[in-house]
Amino acid sequence: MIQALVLKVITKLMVGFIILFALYVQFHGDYSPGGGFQAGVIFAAAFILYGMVMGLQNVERVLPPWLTHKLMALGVIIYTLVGIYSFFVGYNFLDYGALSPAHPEHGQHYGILLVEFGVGVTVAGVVISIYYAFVNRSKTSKEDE
Amino acid sequence: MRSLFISFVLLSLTWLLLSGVYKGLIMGLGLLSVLLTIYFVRRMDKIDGYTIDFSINIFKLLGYFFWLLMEIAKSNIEVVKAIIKGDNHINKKMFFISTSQRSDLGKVIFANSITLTPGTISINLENNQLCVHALNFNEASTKGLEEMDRRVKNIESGS
Amino acid sequence: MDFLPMLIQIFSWVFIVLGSCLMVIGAAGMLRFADFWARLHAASVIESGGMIFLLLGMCLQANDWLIFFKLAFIGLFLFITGPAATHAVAKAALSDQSRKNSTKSAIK
Amino acid sequence: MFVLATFALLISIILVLLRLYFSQTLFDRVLALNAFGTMAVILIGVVGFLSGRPDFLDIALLYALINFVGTVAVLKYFKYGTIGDSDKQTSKLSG
Repeated sequence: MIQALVLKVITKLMVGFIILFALYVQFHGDYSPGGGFQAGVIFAAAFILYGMVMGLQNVERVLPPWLTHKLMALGVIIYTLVGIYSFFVGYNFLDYGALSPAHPEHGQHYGILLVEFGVGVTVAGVVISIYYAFVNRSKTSKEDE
Repeated sequence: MRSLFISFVLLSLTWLLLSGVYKGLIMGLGLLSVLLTIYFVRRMDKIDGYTIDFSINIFKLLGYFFWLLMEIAKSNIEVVKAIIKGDNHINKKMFFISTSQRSDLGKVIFANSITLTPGTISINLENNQLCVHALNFNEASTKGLEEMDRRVKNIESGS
Repeated sequence: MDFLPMLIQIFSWVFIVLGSCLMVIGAAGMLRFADFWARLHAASVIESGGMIFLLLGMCLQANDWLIFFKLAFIGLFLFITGPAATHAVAKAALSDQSRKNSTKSAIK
Repeated sequence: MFVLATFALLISIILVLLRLYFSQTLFDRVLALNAFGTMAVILIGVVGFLSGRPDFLDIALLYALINFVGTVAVLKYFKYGTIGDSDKQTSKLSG
């Protein structure tokens, strides 16, 4: 935990806006540059900043490590379910038209949104898990000395 | 309750100004995003037990902002002169100044304002004492900092 | 009504030229000063003066409200986090210096 | 006008990179890196205007954010030797 009051207050002020910006990038994938991957990384960056400034125990209580592991799998499950759903309705794998047979255009829109959401959830989970793993590794290697 | 309302309004305004796509679906997702963000921020506040005290008068803050811009322009000229004159004409000094603000946010605004005006940099903020490093130290610089301190104290709304 | 757009153009020219000059002067100052503490102030010229003037000039050139607000967000973000980062660098450098001094005096 | 701004930014980026290369201490480098990040953010915006596609501004905002997080991470790593918790460090110092 960093003792600098300035960094603490600035982090507490900005972290909400960073999370909101991540979600904005997530849901505007088809209007502006960005998409699932960038959104996941920004989302993770918000938590990494919080963890660096406010201490590891706090961030591990906000977003527990078991939850990030589940998030990694959840994203892939969302991605696959969208594909398999169109498979079962009688379209090709990941054919977004299946999501709204009357308007294939709308279906593509929803499909991209869902698949991007899955990608974003997985990336956020993976990056935060890497941060936890890295930090805990450096802790144990210090104990070995 | 009041802080919850303020954060909701601020975050929704941020989303609407950034987004530019005013369709039902995207707006609904925006509302969900704002609620999710508020959930995370409240959770963080509850877990680390440190909430920021927002006792700031918004209109006075705007007035202070424009005054600060003027100060930044003035001190920029000074530092550009110092850069052109070179290494031998500067008078570096590190000194302490006391802060008179009540809330943490006021102190941080004061420290950040000092850093934003080129020529003075806040180094360490501890127990109402602020360590400042000045590029060209003279009597006027302490006077200017004291005036800035007074103005930042002024924007805190009295309880 | 041809007067207002021309005024805006002139102002944005002035701001962008001023901001560019401040950027180059700040970078030259970072190269020129011999001491770390003096360089901090040169970097501060880049991060406050040059940044504000260039973003103001770009704001005046924006022909869309969305672009204007995005530029304002970038400016506000840099306005808040830039000094915090500089403060952190200065604080870390100060503590490092004092630690080195204390170990030196301990050796003596 | 934007061409001029681009050239000014590129010249100052080169100067800052020279500073980065010829500096001796870590904090000089972090400082130069921070200034470089600020310039890169503005350069992205200016180039976006130059090419007539100002939707790069999202990327500029993202870069500003990553620059801040990166600076804090580097400083924390070199001060405490970890980017996680530093409680072990303090207990080591006191004990």
